[in-house]
Amino acid sequence: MEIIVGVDIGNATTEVAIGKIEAEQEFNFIAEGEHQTTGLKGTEENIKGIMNALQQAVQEADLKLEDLDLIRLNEATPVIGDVAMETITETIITESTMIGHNPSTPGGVGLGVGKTVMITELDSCSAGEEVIVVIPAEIDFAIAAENINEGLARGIEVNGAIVQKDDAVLIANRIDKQMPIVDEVKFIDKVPLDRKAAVEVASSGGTIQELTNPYGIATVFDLDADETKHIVPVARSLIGNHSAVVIRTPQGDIEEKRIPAGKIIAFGESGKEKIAVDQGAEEIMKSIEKVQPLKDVKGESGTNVSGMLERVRSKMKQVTGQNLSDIKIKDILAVDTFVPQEVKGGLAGEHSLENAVGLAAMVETSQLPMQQIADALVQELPEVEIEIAGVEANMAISGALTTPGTDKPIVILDMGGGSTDAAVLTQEGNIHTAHLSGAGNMVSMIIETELGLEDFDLAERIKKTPLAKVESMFNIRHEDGTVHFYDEPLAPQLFSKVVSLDEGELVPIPTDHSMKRIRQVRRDAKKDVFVRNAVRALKRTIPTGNIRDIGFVVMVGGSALDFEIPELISNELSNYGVVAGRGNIRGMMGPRNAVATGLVLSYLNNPRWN
Amino acid sequence: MEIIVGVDIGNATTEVAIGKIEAEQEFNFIAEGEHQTTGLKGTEENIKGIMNALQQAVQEADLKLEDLDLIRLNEATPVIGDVAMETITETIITESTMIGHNPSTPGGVGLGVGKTVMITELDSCSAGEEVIVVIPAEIDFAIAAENINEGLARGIEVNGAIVQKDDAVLIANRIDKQMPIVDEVKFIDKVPLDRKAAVEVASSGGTIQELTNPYGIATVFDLDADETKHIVPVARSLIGNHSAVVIRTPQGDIEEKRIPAGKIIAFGESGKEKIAVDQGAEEIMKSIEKVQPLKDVKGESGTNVSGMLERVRSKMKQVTGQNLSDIKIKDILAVDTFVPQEVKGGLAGEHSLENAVGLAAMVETSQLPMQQIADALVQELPEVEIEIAGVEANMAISGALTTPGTDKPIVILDMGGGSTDAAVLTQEGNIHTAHLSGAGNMVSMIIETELGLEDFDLAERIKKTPLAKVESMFNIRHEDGTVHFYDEPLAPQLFSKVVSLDEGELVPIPTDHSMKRIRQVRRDAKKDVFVRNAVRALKRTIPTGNIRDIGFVVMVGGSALDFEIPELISNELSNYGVVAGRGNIRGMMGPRNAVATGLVLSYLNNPRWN
Amino acid sequence: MTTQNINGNKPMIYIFITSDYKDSELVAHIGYGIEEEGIPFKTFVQEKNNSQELAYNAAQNSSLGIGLGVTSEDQVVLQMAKLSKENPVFNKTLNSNEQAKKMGSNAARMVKGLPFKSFKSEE
Amino acid sequence: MTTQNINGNKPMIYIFITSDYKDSELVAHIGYGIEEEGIPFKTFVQEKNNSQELAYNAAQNSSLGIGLGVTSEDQVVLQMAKLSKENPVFNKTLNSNEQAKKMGSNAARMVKGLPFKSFKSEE
Ligand SMILES: Nc1ncnc2c1ncn2[C@@H]1O[C@H](COP(=O)(O)OP(=O)(O)O)[C@@H](O)[C@H]1O
Ligand SMILES: Nc1ncnc2c1ncn2[C@@H]1O[C@H](COP(=O)(O)OP(=O)(O)O)[C@@H](O)[C@H]1O
Ligand SMILES: [Mg+2]
Ligand SMILES: [Mg+2]
Repeated sequence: MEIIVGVDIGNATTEVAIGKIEAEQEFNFIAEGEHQTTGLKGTEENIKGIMNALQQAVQEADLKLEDLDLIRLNEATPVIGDVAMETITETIITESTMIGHNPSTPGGVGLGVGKTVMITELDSCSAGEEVIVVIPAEIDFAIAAENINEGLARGIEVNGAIVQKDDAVLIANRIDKQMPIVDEVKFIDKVPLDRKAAVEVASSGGTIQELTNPYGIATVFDLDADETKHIVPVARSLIGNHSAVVIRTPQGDIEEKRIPAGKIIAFGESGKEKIAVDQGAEEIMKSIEKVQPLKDVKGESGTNVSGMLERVRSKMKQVTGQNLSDIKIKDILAVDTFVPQEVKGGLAGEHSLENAVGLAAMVETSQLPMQQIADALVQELPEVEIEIAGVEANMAISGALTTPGTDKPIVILDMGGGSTDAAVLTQEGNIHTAHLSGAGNMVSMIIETELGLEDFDLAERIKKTPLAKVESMFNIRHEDGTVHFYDEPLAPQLFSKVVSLDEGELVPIPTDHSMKRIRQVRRDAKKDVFVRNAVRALKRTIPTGNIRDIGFVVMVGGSALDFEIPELISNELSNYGVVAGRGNIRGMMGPRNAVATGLVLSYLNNPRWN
Repeated sequence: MEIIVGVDIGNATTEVAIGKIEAEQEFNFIAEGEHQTTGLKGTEENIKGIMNALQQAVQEADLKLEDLDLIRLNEATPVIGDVAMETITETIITESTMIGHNPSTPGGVGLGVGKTVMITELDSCSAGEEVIVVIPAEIDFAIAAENINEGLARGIEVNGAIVQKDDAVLIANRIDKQMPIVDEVKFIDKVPLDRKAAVEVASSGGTIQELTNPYGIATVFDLDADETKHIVPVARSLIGNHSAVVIRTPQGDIEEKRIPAGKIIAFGESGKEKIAVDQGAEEIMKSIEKVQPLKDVKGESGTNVSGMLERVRSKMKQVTGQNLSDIKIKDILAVDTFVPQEVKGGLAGEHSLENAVGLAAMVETSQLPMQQIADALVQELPEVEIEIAGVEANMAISGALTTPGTDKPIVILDMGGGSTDAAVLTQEGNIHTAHLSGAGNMVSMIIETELGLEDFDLAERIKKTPLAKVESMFNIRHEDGTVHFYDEPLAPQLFSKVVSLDEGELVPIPTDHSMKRIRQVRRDAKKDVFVRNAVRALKRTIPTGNIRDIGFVVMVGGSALDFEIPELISNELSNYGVVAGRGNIRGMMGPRNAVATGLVLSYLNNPRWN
Repeated sequence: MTTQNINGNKPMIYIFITSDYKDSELVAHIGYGIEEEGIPFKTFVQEKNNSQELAYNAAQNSSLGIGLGVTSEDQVVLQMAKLSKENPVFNKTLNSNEQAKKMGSNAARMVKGLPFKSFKSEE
Repeated sequence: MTTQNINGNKPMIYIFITSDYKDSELVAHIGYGIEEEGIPFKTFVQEKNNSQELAYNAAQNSSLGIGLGVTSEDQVVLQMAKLSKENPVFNKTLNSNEQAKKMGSNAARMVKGLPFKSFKSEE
């Protein structure tokens, strides 16, 4: 045997390493290959991806497929992970009691109080009456301004205006008295008429101060103590606004209500726990902890969550052919997140960030479907010896230890797309493994949800690359503040947009979020999933459960390529005195190729000489 | 008696309210006045400020001083608060093992490894040698580039450069090979020569990935596991950098050390606790809690903290004439904060945010020095009856209850400059008070420290007003993202600066901090002091200690004028079902004039008819 | 081409139109859109030209570097000083005063660095 | 005044100098300061004029709106297109090549929106 090949079939990527035995005791790695895994890992469709990766590798090594002597496949235990998102709160405004959409160009400034009157009815008001005029789209702004001036001349105290079109500044510029004007009120017909209302617009760059204060609203509407208690949620919801309207509708309210999102039942060795998803991630994880180790998880049918739980089971059935009832969900990760939703009962299309729960689940099996793949490979390459080699975790550890500076006791964190897999090699030489749900796909799902993207690929892109803002036709400003100038003008549609930098290409992000916000969402999603799971993984694999009892943590897999994730994890682990960082397989491959490398190395420890 | 005046002498402001009895049962407030308190509250110097405030008020009422019938002074119990800052950590680089100052214009890109060689010694290198050239200020960049090219032509592998002047891009543009170049290295003479070094510069807008990874440094320097453990702090300190240099000096290190900052001793009813200031605010507050209620606090002499503790005692002695030994410190507030400091042993003037502790302390006394002020007032206004009226807390409650929408059970939070004072009126009609250290001055001190301002007035300004960034000669962008255009060009020195908006005036903030950072520091300082103290105050005054047992919280005092503080507090208290907001005395005065108003109202409850 | 920088250096968007649009409602509504966004602007009647030329010239002269050109058949071009004449920001035939107002808003939003209004949802 | 916009619309800082500064080290160092900051620039020899005029014209012509003027006695003015001629950003007599380099850096930093380098600490 001279040319030994390791083939690692991952959920997303198939990797290959080729080693050559030059002489007794002399061995060299001579080439690598990589291709997207074709089909579900563990099924015959994988062959295509394997052949592609092999072709790449033999080409790099200047060999032919027939030159290969031995191909070792990983003894992969399939792990299938999936994610789902459930929105658990909604915000409802009753009786159209407030307008809080914060339009970008309100008019005037100050606080105005009066009775709401349709501008067409201004004639029927008498001198001395305090009014707030309501101006629907049918009324031209110039006519509206004229009408207001006529009313003012007649002695009517017009103190503010609520406008349907984006006309506030136009009207403010044409009336004889300064007053606060809130515009872009889409559902103007829902504004209660003949009611006392307060309109407030802050000065340039500031926030309103009266309508965000319960006692300010109490002053304006002469409320007693009980009525003031009732108005608190309205005041709070307006904090940070530049403008707002509050209307005196005594039963009117803004409420955040929980949306029932079904229950999940976690079965453990010692018992079971039922938990409502709308209790939030913290409660869900607490319940899960009570019944560790998990035996299975079921969901209440008809919810996103239960749909996802059944999906992972079906996918596994596809791979192993097992009965659905024999497929068990062994890990759950719940993360609290936000999703922008339209407020119900809003007068102007107000949006609010509602609570949501992201849930990742994972199934694994002890079945070994690799034999059919090995058989198929034999068909493709009759001249090459094919064998299924050691346990995946052992191969991963062996490969990871080729990272300079590592030694046992060591934990390998394999951070993929659907699951986070961990393996520990203790000082005594024992190996323990754990599979956890929640990985790259969950990070992208959270980014997609929190930014309201409805585009998973875009979320993946935002996850993987730093941001920039297009400041002018010729320059962008990176998220770190540095400026980059272009020789040629950028496309006009990029102007003012936040962009994702993809290998020199600027991909516009079609939302109104600031660069700062998108960056925050990106980093928080990575922390919530991977820093959490790094700690969970270490606690589960290390026999003592004490992170201080290992020396080294090596991160491998696709998500270890991320430009931020390894640092976020090493930051967290610094408190425990561990060395943590992105792997560098064979001092050159970065976090990739650990298992393939391990497969080759493990042969060398036990060679069969021809 | 017809014209009744209430005079409230505060630590910072003296306020006046004038009421007129029109007929039996008919009464009106007719004027207000306000002036900066002259001298320490409770001393005869206060007269000047009182007379000024009275003048304002009588003018507004169209009266003369002689028309006043009765002046009621608050029975003020002096409360004196002060603040101090103590830095408790420092960062030290030993053996010049790294350069992490992150200059704004490094050159080239990538990772370069080699032995450090002075550029003037490049001649003595042989072909095939891997070097990093060191270029001091004496070498013109064009010459340096020539020398590097000559070396490259001779076959020397020049892989990177470390440059003293801001010349990296100039050199990179003139050499024949792309390599990473880090410049602006102030102390170039401290760069160890003849050592293996790694230079890394990230691509545009990105962060370095190799030198922030312990295994990356291990790969570059071929470190074993122990040496890799040792290098972890260096790697961590470089996270987020755009460029960096790491030099192989085996004992070299970056360490964060605690700076001994003395101890404070807290004396309580039940015992005493000694706590080292460098343990941080959380530990200090825990120790204080153990010995509640506090009887006194002493500091170890020679520290900033002890100096401040003695200062408050001396100030009180000035007011009351008591012996220093009879003056007790009754409350402490410690806040964890940061101060930018230069790293010791740095090669390029690196800065780091060191931990610091902000400490506020407060003394109060039961002495009543108001009589001398009353006597002096009698001299000034012989025709007016002067009396010292009720307890300050009672007056504050009475005045605060004129805020629309309030009712008992109610807590008044008086948020001043030196202390936060609270008074509760229970459902049963009982009044309890508490004085806490930590208020407006502490907020400004924290802002000043964290931004490295060394200018308390500027910190006060940053505290009180929203920010904007000067984007061009004609427009600014507010912190809320809105844009404001000017007709006339702005002064050139404002260009690119973050400014504080002071009544239309743009005051430049002379630091390099981003607007986002300054805003964060401002808001965090307000939260750390006032949200903290609001909760402490409520728990101390409410007899049950349970915040849910009161219905209303009214915020008064100068710091209640703040555009953010009342919202931050009401946000926190929303969890407890309380109505909280800025006071609106008599439905028109905002959070001012509570005590003065209460003084007048309390006479009406007990009038003496002539 | 004359430099009509009468107002000194005060930053303004310039709208160049041909004489047939002198009192048009369409041009007035472009102005309303800019006014609502709070940016100053000025309209100038120019010799007959296509809107691309007009917009380009307006952008070069505008101290904000933003210009609009309006000519026959309600064709409006929004241009920025540094772009080439053939590749303006917008080139649109306007169907209504509302669309004209949105075009004005977008011209102002370029100055303010805000996202454009979409032409899709019409009143 | 001729428009020497030979490079089309590529954004650049313009440096206008009088012929006596044609090969001067001072002007070269202004350029080095701009080059280090990564902004393109071009130098043009102009007819005799004071540096305030030169800088003003350079700024009007520069597509970035940033111009420098250098003339006799090492007097250098840094100007922005929208400021009045009498009130430029900087008007300084340079004492050294290092100061010239800083002036160039500051011109570039105006473009990048970064704080200026101080002239206080000299090498
Ligand atoms: N450059 C990158 N930065 C961040 N994440 C990445 C990068 N490349 C791949 N990923 C993520 O890695 C995950 C796939 O990891 P991989 O190890 O290939 O999966 P598996 O182990 O299941 O084959 C996906 O979530 C993908 O988004
Ligand atoms: N507009 C404002 N915004 C924020 N803080 C303010 C404002 N005006 C005054 N302050 C703060 O109020 C404090 C003084 O409060 P005040 O009630 O006058 O003090 P005292 O009760 O001691 O007389 C100072 O810390 C000052 O910075
Ligand atoms: Mg508007
Ligand atoms: Mg540089």
